[in-house]
Amino acid sequence: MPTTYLEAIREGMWEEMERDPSVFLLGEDIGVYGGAFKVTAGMLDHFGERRVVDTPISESAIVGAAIGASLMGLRPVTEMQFSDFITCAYDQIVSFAAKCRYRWGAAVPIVIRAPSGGGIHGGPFHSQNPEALFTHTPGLKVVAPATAYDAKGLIKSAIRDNDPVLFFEHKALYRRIKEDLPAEEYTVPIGKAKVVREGRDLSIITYGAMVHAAMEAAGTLDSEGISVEIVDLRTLQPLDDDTILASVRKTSKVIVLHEATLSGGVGGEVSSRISERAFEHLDGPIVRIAAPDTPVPFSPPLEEAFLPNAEKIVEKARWLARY
Amino acid sequence: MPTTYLEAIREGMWEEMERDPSVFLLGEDIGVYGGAFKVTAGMLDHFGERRVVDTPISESAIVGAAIGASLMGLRPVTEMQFSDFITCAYDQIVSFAAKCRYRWGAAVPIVIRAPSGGGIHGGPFHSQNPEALFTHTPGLKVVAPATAYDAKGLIKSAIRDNDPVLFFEHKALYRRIKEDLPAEEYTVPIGKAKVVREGRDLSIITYGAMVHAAMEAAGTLDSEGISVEIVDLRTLQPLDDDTILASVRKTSKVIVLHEATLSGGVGGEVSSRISERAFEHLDGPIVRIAAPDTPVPFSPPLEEAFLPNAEKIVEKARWLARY
Amino acid sequence: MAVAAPVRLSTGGEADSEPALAHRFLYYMRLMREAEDRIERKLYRQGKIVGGVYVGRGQEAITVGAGLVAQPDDALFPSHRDMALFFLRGVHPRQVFAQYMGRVGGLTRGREGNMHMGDVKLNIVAIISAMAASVPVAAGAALAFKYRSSKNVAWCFFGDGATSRGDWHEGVNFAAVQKLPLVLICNNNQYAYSTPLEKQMACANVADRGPAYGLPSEIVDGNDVFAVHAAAQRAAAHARDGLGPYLVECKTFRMTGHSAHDPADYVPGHLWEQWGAKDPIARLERLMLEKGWADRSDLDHVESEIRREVDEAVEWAERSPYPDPSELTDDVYAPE
Amino acid sequence: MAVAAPVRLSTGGEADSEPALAHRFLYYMRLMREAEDRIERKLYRQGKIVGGVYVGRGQEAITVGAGLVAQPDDALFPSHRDMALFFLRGVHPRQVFAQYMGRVGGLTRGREGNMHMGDVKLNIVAIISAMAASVPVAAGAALAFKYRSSKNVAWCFFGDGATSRGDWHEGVNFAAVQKLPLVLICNNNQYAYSTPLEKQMACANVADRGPAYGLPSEIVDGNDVFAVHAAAQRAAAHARDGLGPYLVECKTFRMTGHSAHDPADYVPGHLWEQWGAKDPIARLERLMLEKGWADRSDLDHVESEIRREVDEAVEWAERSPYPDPSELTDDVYAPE
Ligand SMILES: Cc1ncc(C[n+]2csc(CCOP(=O)(O)OP(=O)(O)O)c2C)c(N)n1
Ligand SMILES: Cc1ncc(C[n+]2csc(CCOP(=O)(O)OP(=O)(O)O)c2C)c(N)n1
Ligand SMILES: [Mg+2]
Ligand SMILES: [Mg+2]
Repeated sequence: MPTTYLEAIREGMWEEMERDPSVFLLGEDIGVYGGAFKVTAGMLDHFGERRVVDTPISESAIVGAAIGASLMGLRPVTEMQFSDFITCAYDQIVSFAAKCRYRWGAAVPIVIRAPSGGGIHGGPFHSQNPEALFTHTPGLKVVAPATAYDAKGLIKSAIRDNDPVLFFEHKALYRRIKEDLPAEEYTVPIGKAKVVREGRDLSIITYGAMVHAAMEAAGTLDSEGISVEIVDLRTLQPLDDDTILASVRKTSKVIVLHEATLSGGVGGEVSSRISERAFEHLDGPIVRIAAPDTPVPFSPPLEEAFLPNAEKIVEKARWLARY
Repeated sequence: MPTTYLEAIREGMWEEMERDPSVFLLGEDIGVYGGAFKVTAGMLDHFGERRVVDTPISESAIVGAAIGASLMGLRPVTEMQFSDFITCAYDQIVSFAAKCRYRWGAAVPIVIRAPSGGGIHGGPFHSQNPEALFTHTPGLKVVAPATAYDAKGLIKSAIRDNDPVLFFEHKALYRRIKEDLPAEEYTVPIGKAKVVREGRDLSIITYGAMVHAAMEAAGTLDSEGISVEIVDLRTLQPLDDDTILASVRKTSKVIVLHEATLSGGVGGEVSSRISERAFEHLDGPIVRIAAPDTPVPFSPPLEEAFLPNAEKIVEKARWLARY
Repeated sequence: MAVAAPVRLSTGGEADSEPALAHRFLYYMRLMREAEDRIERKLYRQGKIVGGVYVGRGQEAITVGAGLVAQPDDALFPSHRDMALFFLRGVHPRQVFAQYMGRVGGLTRGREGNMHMGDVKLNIVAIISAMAASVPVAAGAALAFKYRSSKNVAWCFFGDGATSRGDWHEGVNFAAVQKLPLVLICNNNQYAYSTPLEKQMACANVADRGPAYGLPSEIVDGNDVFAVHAAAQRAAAHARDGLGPYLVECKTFRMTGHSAHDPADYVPGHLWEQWGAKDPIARLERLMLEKGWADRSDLDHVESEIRREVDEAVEWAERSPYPDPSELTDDVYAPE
Repeated sequence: MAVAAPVRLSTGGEADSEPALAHRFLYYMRLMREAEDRIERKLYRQGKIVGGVYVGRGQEAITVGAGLVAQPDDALFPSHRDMALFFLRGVHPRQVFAQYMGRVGGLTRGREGNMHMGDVKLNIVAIISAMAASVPVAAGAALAFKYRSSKNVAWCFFGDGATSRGDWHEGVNFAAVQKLPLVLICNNNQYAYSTPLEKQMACANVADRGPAYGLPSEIVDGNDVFAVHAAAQRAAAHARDGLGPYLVECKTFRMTGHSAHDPADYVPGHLWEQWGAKDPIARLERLMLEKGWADRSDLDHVESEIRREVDEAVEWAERSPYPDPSELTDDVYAPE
């Protein structure tokens, strides 16, 4: 039976909670209701109120309390109901959680789960991809899985990690993506990208839902004789420079792709690392594909125009391949 | 009599308040005390409590109240006591202020002044340069003046601007930088960079306090026969692509420099725009110089090692010039 | 007795006769109920609504009772369950349906959805999703009124759950310190999504929070539109007199799931019955019949008029075009 | 009567005899006063201190009175005016001076400055600058205690101004709902930087905020160390019994500028006199003399002993090296 992306996250948390009594959950409506997206469905029944804690509408308190509990040796996993509300907890994340280790040697092993991404007609506040709001803050790790396998393996690694980890899970993948997962236990390491498609002519470096758009585009391009390599970053901080640069050295042409808006996005960081360290290998401009610099619009035709998709990728890739 | 950078900001606000009765100030300890850095000194006496409003310790309420007042037609200028506390108002800025116009056509003409930057041994929470936390949010304008002239001209433009403007003023420049300002009124346009030094061999694209470090480095390099052009971005969102690209096309070699930490910084955005649009003109890798990815350390030897300076710039520039 | 012609624009505040007031209450409460029912129970299920749907079923007395106290120039900050505030200010149901369908005819031209709408000219400020973010913003609007020495008031509507947020605290505290003309209307419907009150706060009433800010607060039956109206008048008078903010807690119940996709299994069954019996519209109608302010046919007439108005509005909205993708990147910044 | 040998480590909570307690109070209050005086009035002016300096002059009774109630495994969340908490837990004055001088010998090895220090092994959590950010974090520590069914308590110290922040509200509310063992110690010194209380809050007392969270709160004379100690015992007992958080408001006055560079001209002159006369150390000493728990020479001896201890600690700190720049990028993340 294939496991959905959503179930994979639940399974990963479930296993870690069985394994380690210091792991517990904290968030709004995660108990009886099982979470706005039902990611934690059934966990209250199984683990009880002590380990599945429903909170008031207080994102800052949720993250703050997680920090405090972690400083006392627990491993809290928090849920933001939508990633869009993570900005309400921003100071606790970037000022408190991120800096404790450097400042006074204190570990803050917390996980912040943040359901993100568009394509569900959620409008400006239920569709954002806020990962780049966190990749400028040293001390944070930022993860964004694209597959059920990685979602499970990365949530487990995140829970075991000794630093604060932001876990951006893409809502549009929750029930759309599924695969058979190994029966035996596994984890996926934080900080390691993965070449999910080998190719010769150009590299698409991406993550999250856009991995699937890139795969679709690569299929089309393949039939046109353009061989595309796809790197799924999986972790956005710290970036896996080795995997990125190896792919660029191999193909010499790069598209950096994300669903989040263009300016100030993760793509800029990836692009600039490439131009800094693989300049001699480049046979064309580093192209970024991303959403335009606007809030996420609500109405379907606007949202469709807003989101990157296979078609838009194919078009740019053709141009770059010809370059 | 030369005017300091700090006085220039005060003068700019003062003039705008004289000119436009809808302009007023809002912040902690800005009244009787004149602000933690005395930027608003004397303004309470002159303009009265109605227009210089001391607030509780509530950054989110300060920005929120500014938004509300602006929606009713006023033009509030808020002060964050240190830019480090701007993260406490993050949701109001990126979710409320930034998106009103796009969502429902409402103008939010507010200014958020944020004293930022290191070099004063302020440690992790009194030294940060948080501008890149805001350049990923469409709808915000972000300004960071390097000179007294620009500080005055830009604060005036920010106050007149019909969108939310974040004004990052560098603490280390407050009293260190001064110049004679024109007697007559002037403004500096938001969105326009400035070539502050012409050169042939390489371009340093930078802003804020680092403009002065770049100038110092350029002097040294000049004596070695390396001619450096310096672009002061002045506005970080929206970026002035034309000025950036013109300089790159001219020199073919680029250093992007900022005091903020490297990863996820504004430099990545600038670098990737260059590699995307001026690839054919590049004769070497786009080099970024920035603080390393750590919190800002407190102790002087650590902070000195942390901050970019002329010496570090010279070294990289020599390497790039030889490339 | 004939129904007074539906007055779309509230003239606010003036001393209406009780029967006339009752008719206005009824009109707006029924219009809200009918519009929301149509959205939640029909159009949503037909797949004609874009995105999520939050309704104020059972809470109409709060929106209308307080809303009708507001002066035309007062600033309104509706919550996500206050649709009638838009009608009171003259927004046409057409625009509301178009909003929910993502059409150009909606108040946000398709940029935003459902109750996330506002109108600059009507002084209605659109909420953002983050609960309670409007509270400091409403305080700022109130500051602007004080700044200009106008007698206007900012009206901020929110739920019980929103009071847990830091923004609620900061906004109320700031307004209290500055004695700003801010009226705080809490719909305490005893749930925030699936979270019952006792998991939201450890005090018995939202009104118990007033003293923490030195501000007067009172509790009213939120299903009694006259009671809400009277409390709102006290609140507005206090605020207009320069005495600072005033908190009205309206006890009510959310007679739906959190949103259209939520069956609300977590709500104990007897609560539906208990609160269903207290429906504010049925209650108002009973009162009107009892007092002889209306007879059954008057009430039926209001209902059928509103139904026709809504039918027409839905049709209009369905004909409203979707926004053109060429508009996608407009209006992020002011035109140069 | 001989002075009891200074006991560095608080054993906490046990029923000390009043005279013995008085001696312990005195020792820690004097040590804090002397260390802070040395920093603010001497080393800072000599340019030997790196960064800003915030002291708790006049507030020592709060830190020590409450701090001595804490059990060794309780978690402490000091504010920026609670230096004695570190001494109570066994941090050596040497480490504190080294901290202020940016040396490796400081608790943060030069990464952080002044009171921004903590110690994982001693369960003292370092504040961040943002006022009140520690409140939800302390609630989380309390949650961990409840989670483990331990009888420990989290002690959160903060000023009057900090209570305006959203984090204060969210943290207290969360702790109250969850009935967490959290003791909230407010030093109400009537100013936040230059901002007097009436511009910070519209209620008369910070304790007036307790009912908003359904939690007991009391007001004590913050310059009476015995009164603070007794209130803290009530608070801790309440929290340890699983009854939830408890708020103690200690009325006091900040007998300095906000920081060493602030002349505090905004404070009306008579307040200095009025509160100077209530100095908690002088008051404790008077009591000890009156009660015959000590004579003048005992007190002088404490003072001179502490002065010697501080002299030595300063010397040690000055010999402590600065951190090596090669350490700059260490410890951002856990070692692999
Ligand atoms: C900061 C924030 N966190 C979470 C949510 C998700 N959410 C939307 S409405 C809601 C419940 C609101 O409850 P309440 O304030 O009582 O209003 P009600 O829906 O009951 O009218 C939640 C948790 C949100 N909108 N904002
Ligand atoms: C969020 C935030 N805003 C502003 C500041 C700057 N600041 C530092 S201490 C202080 C005053 C704090 O007052 P209070 O909480 O009463 O503590 P006290 O200093 O009086 O002990 C301010 C405004 C800060 N540290 N944090
Ligand atoms: Mg509710
Ligand atoms: Mg204070």
